[in-house]
Amino acid sequence: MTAFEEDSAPAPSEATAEQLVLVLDGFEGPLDMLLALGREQKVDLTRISILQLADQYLAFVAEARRVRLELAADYLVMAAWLAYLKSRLLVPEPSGEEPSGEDMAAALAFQLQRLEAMKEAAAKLMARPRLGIDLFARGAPEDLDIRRKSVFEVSLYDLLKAYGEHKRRKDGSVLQIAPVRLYSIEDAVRRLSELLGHVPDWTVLSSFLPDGGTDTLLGRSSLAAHFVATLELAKAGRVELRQDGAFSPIYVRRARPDTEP
Amino acid sequence: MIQDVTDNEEIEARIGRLRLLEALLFASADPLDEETLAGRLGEGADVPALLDELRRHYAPRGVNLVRTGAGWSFRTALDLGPQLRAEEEVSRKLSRAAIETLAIIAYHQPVTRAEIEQIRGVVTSKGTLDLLMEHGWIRPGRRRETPGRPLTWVTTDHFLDHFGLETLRDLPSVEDLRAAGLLDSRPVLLGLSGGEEAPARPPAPAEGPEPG
Amino acid sequence: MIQDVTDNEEIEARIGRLRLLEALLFASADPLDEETLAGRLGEGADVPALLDELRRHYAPRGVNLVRTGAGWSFRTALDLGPQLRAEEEVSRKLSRAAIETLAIIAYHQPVTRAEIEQIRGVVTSKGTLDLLMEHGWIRPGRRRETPGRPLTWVTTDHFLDHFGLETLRDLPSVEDLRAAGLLDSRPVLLGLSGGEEAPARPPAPAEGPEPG
Repeated sequence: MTAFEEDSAPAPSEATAEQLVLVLDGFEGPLDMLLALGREQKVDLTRISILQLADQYLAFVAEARRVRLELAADYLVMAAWLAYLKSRLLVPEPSGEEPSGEDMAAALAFQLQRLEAMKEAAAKLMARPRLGIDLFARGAPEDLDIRRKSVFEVSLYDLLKAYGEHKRRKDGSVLQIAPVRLYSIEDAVRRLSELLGHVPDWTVLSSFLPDGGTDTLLGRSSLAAHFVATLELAKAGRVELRQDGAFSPIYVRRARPDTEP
Repeated sequence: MIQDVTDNEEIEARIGRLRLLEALLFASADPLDEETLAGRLGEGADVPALLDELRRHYAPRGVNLVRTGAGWSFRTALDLGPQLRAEEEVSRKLSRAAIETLAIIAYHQPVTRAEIEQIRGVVTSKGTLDLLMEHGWIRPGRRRETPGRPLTWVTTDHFLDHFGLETLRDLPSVEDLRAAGLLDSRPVLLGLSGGEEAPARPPAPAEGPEPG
Repeated sequence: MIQDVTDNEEIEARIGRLRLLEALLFASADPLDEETLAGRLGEGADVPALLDELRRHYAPRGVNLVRTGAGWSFRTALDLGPQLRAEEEVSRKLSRAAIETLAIIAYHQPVTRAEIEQIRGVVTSKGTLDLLMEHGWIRPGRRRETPGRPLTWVTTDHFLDHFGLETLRDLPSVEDLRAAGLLDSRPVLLGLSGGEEAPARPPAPAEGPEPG
């Protein structure tokens, strides 16, 4: 029945991507969106063009970026994966242990088929005559306890719910936020101001740090606090900073009157 | 019985109304009065006649259509009462305290009464454990080898049976409960742990600033 | 229908059992299995034959005797649904996520949460499993004997009752799906969910460089 679709779906157009951005809320994640895109190709999912699908999806992400739409991380992960898949499909396969581009495409196609199958199954399931909607049970059951399984009506759900509620109550009541010891910027400014009085020339910033190293939370916070403190002091014109390159040590010295901005 | 029928169409309409009446009375939680029924059956329905036909149809059966003060409803036949209620034991709702106690025993077993009270933060009323034991959900376990040698409580096979569990290991863990939404997770303070995960880094220069 | 009757006494006994069976099924809102019914009807009752007779008697009426995997129960006739629904409260509409999750559990059971997430390609939001469990449609099954011993989820008898299914084999298209290999819940190459059992991802370029 798809034989008539001579010209298969057009190349990813901006219109499609725009539409997708508009209805983004309607999707249950990136796989769901890929499935919707796949259906647009109007072919059986087993014969779908994964390459074309990847292009459509990447166009959507580009469009979302253009309109500065914040995409959830899993949409971006999918985009990255599809870009990778595309490159694997387009360039000759390197011989290695990695799955081939075709394998990856087939795996994606399978996932789409499986998801579509479940969506169709869900629709069929919900279309069945349902108790309380299409047919009804006795409205006033008589308390005869015919099953005799238990005198008490307690379901596993009740039991688990009770434990969950208990747990939540208990966790809530003992929640204590441990005091966090962090080095404050104010302390760092004070400390640096004092120490700088003793330092004549360029000195590496890390040498100003208090003992204890930077491998503890306090240590790391003191590193951060001291760095921010030097920026504060530099802004106030009290120190000068120097760094010879990215990630190289930062040097600090007292501001000279003649170099003040 | 069906005297005023003139043609097949009318018979069909009457049967349709009888079926709807039957279903309405069956599905309703409360007795229905004739006015309500007339509203549901629509124009042209002779409700008293239909009710009478239905009542007579059910009269010899195990279920009867009866009229009470409030209206009409199906009830099981009076004469079957003794057979239906042969093992009558009205089902009761278990109290919240009992469910919670049972849950704690299930998750923390073997557990002593004092421990249950400590976990729940309230005194366990005398009847609660008795009730759970009477019902066959819990039984005494081994005594704890601590001062006073208190009795511990454990769940029974009947407990597993009742709740459709094969083994105790199939009880969802706290993590499972949280994932299923049965436990709202409280806010987690991230990044405040110690330095274990700090990347290896050359130690900070040890030499202090040379005083000038 | 009543071929093996030899005398009046036997006819009476049979009618008595039919009435009791009718009353038992009528009294209960939940399905009753044949074992329970046999226990109540006593020795010598051919429960399947009695059920069949009752089912045929009710077939043209407004209330039918139906069989699901959960057992036998009286339900209003399907064709009357629209007329009855008018007054019923509109049932809470289920989210797409909940419906899909239910279908996946029904078709893939026993299935872990990570597998559900694999199939849907998204994390299961909190409350979805909770909601399905609250409806009484799913329950925890056995733990999977794989690393981490994850909990599995399965459907309940009430699920069968609600959707009018005799067995899980009667799920729509289940055999076709199985034949097509689409009921394979194993993770595939593309690991898109955050589930614990997620397979090693292909060398995704999205991964940041290792710190260090």
